[in-house]
Amino acid sequence: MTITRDMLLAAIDRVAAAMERDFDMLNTADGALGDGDLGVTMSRGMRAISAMKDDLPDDIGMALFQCAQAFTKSSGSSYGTLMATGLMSAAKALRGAQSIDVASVPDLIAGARDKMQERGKADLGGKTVLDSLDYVSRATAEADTGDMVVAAAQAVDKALDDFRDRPATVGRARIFGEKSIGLDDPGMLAMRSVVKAATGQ
Amino acid sequence: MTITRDMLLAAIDRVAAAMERDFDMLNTADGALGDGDLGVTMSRGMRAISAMKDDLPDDIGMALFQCAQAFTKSSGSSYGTLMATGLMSAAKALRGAQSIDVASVPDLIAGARDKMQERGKADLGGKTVLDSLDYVSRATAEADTGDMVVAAAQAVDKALDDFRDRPATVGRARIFGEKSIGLDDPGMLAMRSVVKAATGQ
Amino acid sequence: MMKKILNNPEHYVDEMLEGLVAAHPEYYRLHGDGGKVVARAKPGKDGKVGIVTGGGSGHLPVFTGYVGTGLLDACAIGDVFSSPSAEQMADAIRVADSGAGVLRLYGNYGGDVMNFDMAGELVEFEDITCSTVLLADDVASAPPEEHEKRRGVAGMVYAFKMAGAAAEEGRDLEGVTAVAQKAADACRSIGAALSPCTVPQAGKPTFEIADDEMEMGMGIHGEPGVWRGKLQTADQIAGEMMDRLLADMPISSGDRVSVMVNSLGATPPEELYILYRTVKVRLEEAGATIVMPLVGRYATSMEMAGASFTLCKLDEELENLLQAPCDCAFWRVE
Amino acid sequence: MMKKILNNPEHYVDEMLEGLVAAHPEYYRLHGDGGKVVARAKPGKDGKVGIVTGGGSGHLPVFTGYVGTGLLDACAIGDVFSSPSAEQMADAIRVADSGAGVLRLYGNYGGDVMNFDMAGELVEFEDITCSTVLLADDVASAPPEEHEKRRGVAGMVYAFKMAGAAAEEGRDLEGVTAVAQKAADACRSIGAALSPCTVPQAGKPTFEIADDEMEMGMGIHGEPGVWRGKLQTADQIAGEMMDRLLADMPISSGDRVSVMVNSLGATPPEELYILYRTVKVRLEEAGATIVMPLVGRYATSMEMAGASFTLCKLDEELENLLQAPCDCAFWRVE
Ligand SMILES: Nc1ncnc2c1ncn2[C@@H]1O[C@H](COP(=O)(O)OP(=O)(O)O)[C@@H](O)[C@H]1O
Ligand SMILES: Nc1ncnc2c1ncn2[C@@H]1O[C@H](COP(=O)(O)OP(=O)(O)O)[C@@H](O)[C@H]1O
Ligand SMILES: [Mg+2]
Ligand SMILES: [Mg+2]
Ligand SMILES: [Mg+2]
Ligand SMILES: [Mg+2]
Repeated sequence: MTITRDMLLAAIDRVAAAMERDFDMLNTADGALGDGDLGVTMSRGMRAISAMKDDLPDDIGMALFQCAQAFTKSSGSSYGTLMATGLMSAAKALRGAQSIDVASVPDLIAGARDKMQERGKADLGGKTVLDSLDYVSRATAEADTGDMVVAAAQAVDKALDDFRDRPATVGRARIFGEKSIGLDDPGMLAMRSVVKAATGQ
Repeated sequence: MTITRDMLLAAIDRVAAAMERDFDMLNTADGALGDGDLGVTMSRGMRAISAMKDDLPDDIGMALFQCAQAFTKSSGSSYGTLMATGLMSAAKALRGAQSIDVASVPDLIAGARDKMQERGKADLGGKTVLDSLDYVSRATAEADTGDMVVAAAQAVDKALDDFRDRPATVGRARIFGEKSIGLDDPGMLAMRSVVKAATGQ
Repeated sequence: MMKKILNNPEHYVDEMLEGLVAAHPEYYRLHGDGGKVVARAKPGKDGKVGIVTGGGSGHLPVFTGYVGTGLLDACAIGDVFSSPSAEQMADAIRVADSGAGVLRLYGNYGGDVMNFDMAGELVEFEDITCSTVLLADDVASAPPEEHEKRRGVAGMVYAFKMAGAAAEEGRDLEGVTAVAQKAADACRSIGAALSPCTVPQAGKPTFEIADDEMEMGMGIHGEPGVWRGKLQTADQIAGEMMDRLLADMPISSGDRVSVMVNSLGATPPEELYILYRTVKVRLEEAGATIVMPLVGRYATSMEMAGASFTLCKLDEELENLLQAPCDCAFWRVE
Repeated sequence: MMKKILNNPEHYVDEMLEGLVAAHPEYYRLHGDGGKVVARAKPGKDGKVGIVTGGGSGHLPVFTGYVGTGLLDACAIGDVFSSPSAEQMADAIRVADSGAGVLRLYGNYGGDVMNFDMAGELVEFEDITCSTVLLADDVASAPPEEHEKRRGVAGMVYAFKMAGAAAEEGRDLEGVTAVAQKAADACRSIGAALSPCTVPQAGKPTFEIADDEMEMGMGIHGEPGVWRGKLQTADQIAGEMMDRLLADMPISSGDRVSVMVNSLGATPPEELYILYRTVKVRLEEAGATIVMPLVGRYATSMEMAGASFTLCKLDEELENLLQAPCDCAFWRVE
């Protein structure tokens, strides 16, 4: 099973639409534990990607590289930079490819997670987007290729459930300390929206 | 009839005591139409004069000159400078004298009024200490020397009554405009206390 | 209410001066026993005309801060928003005099005028010749017909600079006084206040204003302005301030003008720069060339929020004096 | 609530930069299409090591203001209290490079670190060599054992100055980086906040605090400090701040130290000078000689009230670099 360029473009459309839909939800969630700009960051980034969608090269690696740049250009917020970092990591692995082998997805996600971890200098378990990606990469690795889509969607939910009652220790949310207990991490919420939209769930 | 040096020293004691007594009253009155420091200005000035009282020269002119200096040194507020200006005017007129001829009092006060008017560049009728002095100089000029003391005391009251319902047009009180109607000018209140204490009323 | 960092409010000014002189001994020294006269640490050349100013505290860098080379020689400082005494002013004049006479250059406030006049009489006996120039640049404080009644505000910084440069050049008292008068006549200012400051000894704000209000033309001690109303946008505020200044002192094509966009205290430079955009457009529309714009905190009221604009119309002489070197802890021109 | 002078909050930073560059074209110019990179109007000598910084707006003169001779070459500016994008930082690095490499010198904030790292990767492809020094001088933000987690505050002004002077002298990237690191290591800061500021786009104060309260150790964006309690006197506040700084970086007899007494915005210079008295006494008690004390607004949070102290322990090299000439619209050393 492979993910084609067209499938990728369709996924971009779905994620972009989800980010418009979740604009307020993400801003509000980030407002409770940070500066309230996560909806702005995500919608800006996805709008920039949508705008250049038709001109994306056939080389999937190059295409993802340009998607990464859309994020580095449109925002200085942490999440945009982390998204760009993750996309760049996948871009490097896919340079020259015209499609993505589904079997490589768990590794691509794990690779993105690792690069993002390096970028953000934060440990796993800190209640961030890294934990969502970690859950997704493991769940997809354990699933059959046919079930990966469902496994990924379940993983982003499970990550939220597992971390909800733990305190944030990373990023702006860190300064809220114990007050962050019971509140979802905005970055994990955003990744849930991204994963579900990308996988069409 | 003459005012001797001893009479002058006794008057200084009475005025100094009155200024302690009226400290809050004058600050409050000035607080309503200005910066609330008139009690401070008057008590500081009179304390400075009291402190050097025993060393005042016999020459009444010189003595009044030193009293004037006590005011220029102890305060930068308008009233202190006006007091100093009035005292200096009398000091010049009395240079070399050992006592004051009561008959000259209306002219001494008129002279002080004029110098203070020059100093403050304000017209008579502006609801200030100048109006009090104007009333006193005229009332004493019209009175027999024996009645001057009573005439002076009545004049400072009458000045307050006549101006109470007019707006202030001079000094900080000016910015209160119409709101100053009905309120006594703090400088006129201070002059009433000074005149009544000086004349022992 | 704005919060203040202080000890005993009665000592606010003395402690401020103590710290000022301790931090900048190369610029300032206290003179006399009252402790409220600041003089240059390095006195001017012998035979230089002295320039003194004075006024209430709470306006740093005005007044004290501008004691320095190419600026003022001495300053008498009063309590917050209160005139210094005539004796202090006389002391400032004495220390500023090196035989060539002393210009008294200060803002048009009743108490200050009385005291500087009195101080002049005090030093007359000591054969010190004094001249006087009053700043009366606040267009909101009286109509043009009564311009001599106007209050003095930030325009005095231009007058300090230009007169200071003229004195440094070696001009005589008459010449320095003429420059100061020309500079004072060339300046027009207006302010807009957003929130008050607190006078330490009074312990309460200088005025009350609603959370969504501003006051156009308010004086630096909270003197009433020309209107109070809803807080406007930066462009509207700047536009009206420029309208009022240009109505009072028309600018024609080819004029050379310096402009000061001054924070009254709390308003940050970010917002001054937002205002400056409009100032520049309006002056350039009028055909003027802007010379050495001053954007910052030049004349303040402690932590008052708001801004003032000052236009200073230049001729060749004033422009050269503006650009001459000067040096104090708050302002340096090379 | 503090009132602000602005138009559309979304345009606050763009309009601020427009005004800054319009007012000071001799110092600053906008670079690139994003409009949020400021570079020196007169670029440094060819072959000079470039120094860039970056960070959120709202801290003038930090960061943008310190672009100038003997200071920084370029700065990437984000929205108020938000990191600039990695692309803007890359642009700042590009314009600062004249072949000798570029030092990234900025405060330790998560977003800024990620973006500057990313920017470094972007310019790596263009053969620009970068080095990094992070300021982490706020002693209230983490204990000494975790000093690398500390936030960067006003100490960065010393690092800008010293690294800038080293680059101006012609040292190479390694040399300039070493100086910056030494300066960063020599600085300790702490702040005390009295009232918040308002982020234009958020439209509400960064934190709430009662009328009679202060917070010791609060960060410049309102990050929690070490305690919140009744507003203390100036002497108490200064005493505790000095205690905390000296506990973190002991000063011994004979040490030479520069000290910055910095207003967070609204607090007027009058009050900084009141604080400075205690700073001076404490340093002199410890036997230190104070070199070039800086009292004023060097690193702010718009109209936040409060003050910060920074101690910078000097060796001969740092002292010479501190006193070397520099020039920008906000600071000039001769
Ligand atoms: N250092 C980090 N490492 C991993 N994830 C991080 C880090 N910092 C922030 N995040 C994630 O990013 C989210 C916040 O993103 P964003 O709103 O863009 O941050 P900011 O506006 O503070 O720059 C957090 O909820 C968290 O999931
Ligand atoms: N220019 C003036 N001419 C005459 N009297 C004046 C003048 N200015 C003030 N006064 C008088 O002084 C009083 C206020 O004195 P004071 O409180 O010392 O003034 P301030 O504190 O404003 O300097 C007024 O009530 C008025 O009587
Ligand atoms: Mg955010
Ligand atoms: Mg953000
Ligand atoms: Mg008064
Ligand atoms: Mg007074």
